[in-house]
Amino acid sequence: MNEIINEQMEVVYHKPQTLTETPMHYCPGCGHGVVHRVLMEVIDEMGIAEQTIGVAPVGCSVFAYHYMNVDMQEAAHGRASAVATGVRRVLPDKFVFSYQGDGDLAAIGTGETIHTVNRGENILMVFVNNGIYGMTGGQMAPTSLCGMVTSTSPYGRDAAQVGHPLKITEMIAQLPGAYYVARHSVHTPGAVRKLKKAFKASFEAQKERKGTCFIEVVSNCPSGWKMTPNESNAWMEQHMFPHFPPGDIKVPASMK
Amino acid sequence: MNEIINEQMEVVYHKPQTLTETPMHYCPGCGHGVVHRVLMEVIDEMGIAEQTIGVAPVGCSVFAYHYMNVDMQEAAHGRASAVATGVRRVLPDKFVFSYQGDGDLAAIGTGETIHTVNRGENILMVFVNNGIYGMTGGQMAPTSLCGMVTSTSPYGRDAAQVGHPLKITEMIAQLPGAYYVARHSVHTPGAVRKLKKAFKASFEAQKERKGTCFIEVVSNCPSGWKMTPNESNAWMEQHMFPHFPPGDIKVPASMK
Amino acid sequence: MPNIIHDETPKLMKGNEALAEASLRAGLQAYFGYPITPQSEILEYLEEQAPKHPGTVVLQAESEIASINMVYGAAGAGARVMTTSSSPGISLMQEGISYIAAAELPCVIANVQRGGPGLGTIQPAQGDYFQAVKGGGHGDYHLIVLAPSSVQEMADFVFDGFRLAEEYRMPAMILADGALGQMMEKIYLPKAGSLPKQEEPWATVGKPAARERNYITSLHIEPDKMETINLHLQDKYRKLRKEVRVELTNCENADIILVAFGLTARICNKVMEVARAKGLNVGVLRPITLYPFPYEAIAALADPMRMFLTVEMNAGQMVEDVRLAVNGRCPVYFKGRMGGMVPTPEEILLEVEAMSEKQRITNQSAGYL
Amino acid sequence: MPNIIHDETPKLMKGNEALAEASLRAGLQAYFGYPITPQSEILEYLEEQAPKHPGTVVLQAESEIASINMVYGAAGAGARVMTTSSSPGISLMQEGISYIAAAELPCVIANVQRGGPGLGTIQPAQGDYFQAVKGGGHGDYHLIVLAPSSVQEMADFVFDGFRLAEEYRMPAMILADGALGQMMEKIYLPKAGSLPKQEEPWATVGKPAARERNYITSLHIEPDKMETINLHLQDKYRKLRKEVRVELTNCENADIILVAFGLTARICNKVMEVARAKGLNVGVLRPITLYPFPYEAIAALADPMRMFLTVEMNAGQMVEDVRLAVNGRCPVYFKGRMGGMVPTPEEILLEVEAMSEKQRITNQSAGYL
Amino acid sequence: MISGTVVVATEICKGCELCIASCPQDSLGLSSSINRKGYRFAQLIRDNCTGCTNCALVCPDSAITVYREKKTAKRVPQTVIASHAA
Amino acid sequence: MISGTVVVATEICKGCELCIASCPQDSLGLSSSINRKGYRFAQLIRDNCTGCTNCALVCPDSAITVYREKKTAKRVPQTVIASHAA
Amino acid sequence: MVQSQEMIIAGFGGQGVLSMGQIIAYSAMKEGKEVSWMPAYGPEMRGGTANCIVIVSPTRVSSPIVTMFDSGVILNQPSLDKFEAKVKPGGLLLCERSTIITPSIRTDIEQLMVPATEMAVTMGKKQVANMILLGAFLERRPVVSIANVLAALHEVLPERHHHLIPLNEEALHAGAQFAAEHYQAV
Amino acid sequence: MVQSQEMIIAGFGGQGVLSMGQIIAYSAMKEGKEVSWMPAYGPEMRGGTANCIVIVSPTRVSSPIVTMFDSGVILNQPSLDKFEAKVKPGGLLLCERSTIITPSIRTDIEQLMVPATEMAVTMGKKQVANMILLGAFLERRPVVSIANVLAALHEVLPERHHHLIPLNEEALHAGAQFAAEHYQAV
Ligand SMILES: Cc1ncc(C[n+]2csc(CCOP(=O)(O)OP(=O)(O)O)c2C)c(N)n1
Ligand SMILES: Cc1ncc(C[n+]2csc(CCOP(=O)(O)OP(=O)(O)O)c2C)c(N)n1
Ligand code: SF4
Ligand code: SF4
Ligand code: SF4
Ligand code: SF4
Ligand code: SF4
Ligand code: SF4
Ligand SMILES: [Mg+2]
Ligand SMILES: [Mg+2]
Repeated sequence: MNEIINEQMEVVYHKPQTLTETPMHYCPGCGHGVVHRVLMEVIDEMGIAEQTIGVAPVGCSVFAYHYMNVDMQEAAHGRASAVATGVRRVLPDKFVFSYQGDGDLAAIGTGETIHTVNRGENILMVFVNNGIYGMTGGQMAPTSLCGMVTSTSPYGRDAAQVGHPLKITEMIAQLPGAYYVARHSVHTPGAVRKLKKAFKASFEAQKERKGTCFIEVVSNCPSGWKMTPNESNAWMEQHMFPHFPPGDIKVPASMK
Repeated sequence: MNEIINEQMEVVYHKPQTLTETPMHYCPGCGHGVVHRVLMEVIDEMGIAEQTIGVAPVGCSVFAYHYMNVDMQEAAHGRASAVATGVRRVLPDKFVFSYQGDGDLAAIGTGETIHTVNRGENILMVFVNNGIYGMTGGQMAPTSLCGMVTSTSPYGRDAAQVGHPLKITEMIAQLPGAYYVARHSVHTPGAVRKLKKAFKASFEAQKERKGTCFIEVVSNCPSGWKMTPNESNAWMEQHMFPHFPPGDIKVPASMK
Repeated sequence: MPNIIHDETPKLMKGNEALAEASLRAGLQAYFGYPITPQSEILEYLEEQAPKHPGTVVLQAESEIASINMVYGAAGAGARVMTTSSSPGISLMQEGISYIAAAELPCVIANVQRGGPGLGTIQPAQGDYFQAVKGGGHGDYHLIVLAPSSVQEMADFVFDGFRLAEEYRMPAMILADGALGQMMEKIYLPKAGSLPKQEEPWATVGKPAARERNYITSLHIEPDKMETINLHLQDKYRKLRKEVRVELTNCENADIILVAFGLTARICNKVMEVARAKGLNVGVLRPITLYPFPYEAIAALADPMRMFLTVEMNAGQMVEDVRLAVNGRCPVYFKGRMGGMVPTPEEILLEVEAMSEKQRITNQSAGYL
Repeated sequence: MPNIIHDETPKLMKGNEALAEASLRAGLQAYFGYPITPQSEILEYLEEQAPKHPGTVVLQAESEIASINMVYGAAGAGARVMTTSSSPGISLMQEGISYIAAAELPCVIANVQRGGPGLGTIQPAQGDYFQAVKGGGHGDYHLIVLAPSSVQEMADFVFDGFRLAEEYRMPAMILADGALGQMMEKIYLPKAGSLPKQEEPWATVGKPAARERNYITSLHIEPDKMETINLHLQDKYRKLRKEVRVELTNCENADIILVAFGLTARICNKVMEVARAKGLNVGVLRPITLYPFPYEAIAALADPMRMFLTVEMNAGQMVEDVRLAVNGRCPVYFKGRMGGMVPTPEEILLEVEAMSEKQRITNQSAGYL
Repeated sequence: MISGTVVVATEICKGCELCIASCPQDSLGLSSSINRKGYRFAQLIRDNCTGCTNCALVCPDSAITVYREKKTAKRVPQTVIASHAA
Repeated sequence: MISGTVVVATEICKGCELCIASCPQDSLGLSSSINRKGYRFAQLIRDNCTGCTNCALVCPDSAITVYREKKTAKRVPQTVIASHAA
Repeated sequence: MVQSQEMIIAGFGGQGVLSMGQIIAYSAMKEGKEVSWMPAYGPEMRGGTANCIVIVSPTRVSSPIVTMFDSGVILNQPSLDKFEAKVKPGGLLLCERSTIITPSIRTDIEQLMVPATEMAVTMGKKQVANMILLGAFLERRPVVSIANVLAALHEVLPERHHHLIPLNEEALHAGAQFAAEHYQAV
Repeated sequence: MVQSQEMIIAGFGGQGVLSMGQIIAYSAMKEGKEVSWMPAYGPEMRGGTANCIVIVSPTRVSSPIVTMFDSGVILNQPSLDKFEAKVKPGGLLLCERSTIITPSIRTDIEQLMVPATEMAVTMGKKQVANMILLGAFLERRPVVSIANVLAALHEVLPERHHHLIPLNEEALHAGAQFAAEHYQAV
């Protein structure tokens, strides 16, 4: 690299140290990669890589432990927040995060999600909502939009039969255990910067044992949605955002 | 009986026909008995006993099928609403209700509860919230109040450790699938009359396939609370009602 | 072998799709399931076909636990109902399966196995034999367990599964694997309408004034009553023994009998062919019903002049039943691959050759290893 | 027999409480559990005692599934952790247990069994033997399974369980029953501090710059890798065989050997006494570790001049392992009670008397019935 | 005041006293004897019952049947005793 | 305008084009050749990069390193080629 | 001294049947005997009934659950209905008199009706009725000595309840005396 | 006519490798042969790769999963890297030329590089590249006849795509012709 950059140049952006060199298995343009990177950037900047334990369950991000250079646990489908509770309770002074998809957190893991937040477990829950089961090949998720065609809603999601897309983030925000709840995205540089702030604020709160911080990232699944990455981002803005509007959902006074 | 009542008297209240003659196993003064009776009264009055299927899971009301003279299914702990979904889907023209305790519906069954309501399953969910696990001997429930002493919170429920009492009814009321949501009690004649109306309205709505009706009954557990029945009702009014206030929570325009 | 009427022209189909299509032709009234590789095509196929079958409910549940409990509800209401999953998902259903067995509800459950334990791999395996056959849930109960070894049987066994489940009022499991689910091969689909549904006077469909209420339960709080229920179940399991199915190929005069089910059985058939061509007297015994297990058929062949080689895609599970059947009368060897690996005919042949060269050793040492 | 140091004076304690108190004395760092009869006293006792043990986490989870996954998390973080439940709750944990076994995490799980299947009764039973020993979850894995037969062992086996679990990096199950959980008897509690904790360099406690990150996983997407993991597990299970424990009473010269574990074993001891008084030459063999199972000890006694009678509170589960051990060398009979019924010494004695009168029949017919 | 009366199924009653607390007329009290289940049971202790049904509405065991004078009927004296019928 | 440049790890890049769409300068385009994974990869197609980092922020594969002229340095011509280093 | 005894103690919850059983088991353990105490558990207790099986034996107790008993201490009618037939011929059936509507008509067992509640009320504390019954029982089946029962109470009762021990002692002796006076052979 | 063949077809998703395999299997089935088609499944497909194993046999297929192949049809470099060594000596390795950076240097197998994409573009429809490869393959390993492939296409393609059959036919023949012209013995 060196030869091409002359000495008047300085690096203004590079991959965070706490991302490993392992190439990610994600499909081209998949938001998971960005979320991973942003999370690791924050951990780098806060210098807490050595005190952090992450938990990711089954879902496309099941291999997160290959990419995130912190101690990690792979959890059963839906149970990341229970596993994170186990870690949190026995390591009260460390930083703990979970990283879950929408199929995971809002379908099979609904019970664990709600009770973890209700207990106010002092963890950061990262919730990547791409409105689909990515890993298993594009089935309908609890968050799939009405009319959305997936491999298990081939004629479009029919709310009369299977219900409306679940806004679990709004639900858990009601719980007293939820300290800070926000919804972000990673489809523009601006969005990425905001997400980074939210992660940072969450770890700061965790240090002070404030309770659960819950950050939803509305994301894409170009493969599952059968679109190019740029199309998927446009579709996301146009269709996902009206139902899952980005922004703060619950912000403690101290953070405002 | 006849000999003692002269012919100028008429019966103005008797036990509903659809309650069996089997004496109930509930502790003296337990609200379950009243809820059972009110439910059967409504079924009697609507003349739908022959079209009704009930589902009750483990909990003190596990023997409901001995008392309610309708076709019934006993469900696994927490799964009544999934079982009721199974029944409902294959018998779309019948009346289906589930009858669950707070340990059941709001702890182990949280996921099923939320997704059943989110799908708008066309059933009546009866949720008897006595703030405790009655059947297993008085352990803390998700709905136990802060400071409440139970066999698993011997020093009183500590919200900092286990979270605040869960207002699951308010949570599910947010879901589009929830058509009619209300909280009642059975500790006074007036409360009983209101509950009866709510059950009736729910079955009427079910006939028109409006979606999920969800009726919470804040109730007592004299044994678990270690009080006399009348003390327990007073305690309930004084301590449970502030956190779980009776009243309508979500009422469709057509019902108002 | 029961009478299933088949289409005259074959189709090329995936095992998962064949199973799904067969379930519709078998008069499926409800399916509840949750995606998991390598069997998600079943739900996908059914969702796609559902509009063509207006009476049939197809619902993606929020989890496997919800699925199996929806199955309980629908079966209790008298519907012909099915769920499918793969290993980890089936583990989650164990409480529900125990309830269904105890409440004597008929249904079909398919396990398209993948390599375990834990999250493991998604490649084909047979590591859930014990779970399926000995009972992964609590208490003494059994499932009818059918082990298909071709796409054809993936379809046919749905018919057999429902027939047996309804006749004996118990759940039937189709114990397949990822290869059988994912592969395409030639299949003659069973014709629709050839599986009549029996009366189910016990179902909870609303109680007419004329009959006592029905209730579905597995609770019998007095242990003597619960023991009666258990004795009744055991009695039923004894009656079920007449449904044992096993496929014997060249076993009568074989020196070495390969015992294998499902995918491994067809691999063993290949081994047998090659071995016979080499002059080795090899037969194949394929249990088709894993429960009830063909103990008698194996016992009848357990002759001191023979050897058995059990081949499985696991660390040695069915081999215990083979040994129970043989009961010490001849050596039983085991060859297994694990975690999603499929044994090749070549490696099995090596074992066979080693066995045939080896002096026959006593059961003593082949015993409990 | 490992070295546990005990108090000098006895206490009168419930089995559940003894187990709970022993876990604290064993240096328990975390307990996660959910109420279910007949074992809720464990959680209740621990909640009550927790303030006296500031380092110990005691948390009532929202379900058994949450419990077992919290155990996974805490064990992965290097803590000495336990959960307990009873039959239906243990069924719900099967996926989690398979994950824990596959990820090689040490922990103790107690199953205070009740009568199944389904909701069943809450009375004592041994119907979860297969689930515990053959693996109720998916894939090839095993638990260390210890079967206490007294309140004393309810306590002691917590120590043994943690010791073995940590040494072999695998879950240990204490397979008790409702009677052992609920009854009080004399017990000398193990002294605190006698169970050192090993280094756990694999635990996820935060990664110092100096080492590679640790990760806990059971996922190995390439089947050949997953097979390696499986072979490693199988190897470990072979090593574990040196931990077999069995109690033999009067077996050497016995004509009839009663084989039983847990509560039924002590009933069999009573039968033996009465039978010997009547001149019948009866012994008792009690497997203490159900996995690893004492095949060798049984095989060594499997002499054509003897008969075995396996007694269980189920429909016949451990008897299969006894038959595998005996391997046809002498008849194996079975006596079982189910659904929460506890066999009486009298009814077992009747069986023994019938056996001793009966002509010895060939294994052939005693076989696979 | 309307005249009414109640009949308590004394072998069903568990003596929880909820009916007693809910009676606006204070017409009810517990028996001094116990039933076979060991409970003292509810019984009328005054003859001022109006047949308002309050007691029956709160009774968890549906042990109470309430009677009221027919609107058309003229009032006659009556004796009320607790019935032992279940 | 600040002068900057980017280096794309071409064997890591999956050619998703998100960086291309996010570049306010339209400085990026896809290569015509493919990498070993079969993807055409992102590369600078103009020399007007300002080093704004937008592209790097949206890159899911962290394939982009961004350089900017040091504030103190004076501008010199530069050649930019895509690096094949991962 | 009776060396071994398999007994059932049964009544309503709150009558102290479980603790009565524990006291017997604990004192017997202190005397070096083998003991087991097994409560009925589960929702049958919803009905308000409680019972426990206590076994005292010179040798290890085999099953803590037995179905026929050497003796029964019965504190209410439902328990009498349930356990009357479970007392072995020649066994002892000891009942709290005021709770029994239909007494047992068995003649092959020793029976004793103790007006324990009445006596307890007279003594000023209704709660000691169970101790009166225990005293009566031990008079008829001395599996442990009353002295050892009192020693046991000292050990198991929390300090703040020790002032009640004299009352318990009085109750035990009153029960024993009643039993001695009302001896009725089979 | 080749009676049996165990082959791997591998490339990126979207190149039509799975359907190429299905066409072979279907036509062979129609010819009365036993066939199996086994796709690689699961998250390895995330990377955008796809492959299937096709087995054609006169007798029942034993395992649908084999690890050594009689032939390989390879449509990208990663697949070549992965499967090059899995072709049996004497087998056939057929590659789409434009996707291959580092060709195989094995000399114990028959190799053929087909510029299928180029040819397809010339023919006006890039999507028929897989048919060109199929034509080339069948020329070298005639497990089914091209006529039967076309008949199969008639049956499996939905009516609305039947207008594409002539183009496919052209592609198949072009591939076959290329293979015939570039025959290279081992
Ligand atoms: C018990 C169980 N059920 C099902 C699965 C299959 N499965 C794996 S990931 C997944 C859902 C993935 O969707 P999501 O959580 O939204 O993550 P994404 O891949 O979209 O990022 C499912 C159903 C499993 N591994 N375990
Ligand atoms: C899987 C499983 N876990 C636990 C139990 C034990 N159990 C039975 S009922 C119950 C909770 C009862 O509480 P609730 O639902 O509030 O009903 P209540 O008795 O208070 O009316 C529990 C934990 C069980 N039967 N099954
Ligand atoms: S399937 Fe969807 S979520 Fe998964 S890696 Fe591909 S694009 Fe991302
Ligand atoms: S334990 Fe509580 S909820 Fe259960 S019957 Fe008794 S009072 Fe009612
Ligand atoms: S009916 Fe009314 S007045 Fe009469 S006893 Fe009942 S509550 Fe009292
Ligand atoms: S409310 Fe019913 S059960 Fe309670 S005392 Fe009155 S009559 Fe008896
Ligand atoms: S740094 Fe900014 S200007 Fe330069 S290529 Fe990236 S997005 Fe374009
Ligand atoms: S965003 Fe990253 S992966 Fe995508 S094209 Fe640009 S450099 Fe390549
Ligand atoms: Mg998703
Ligand atoms: Mg409750």
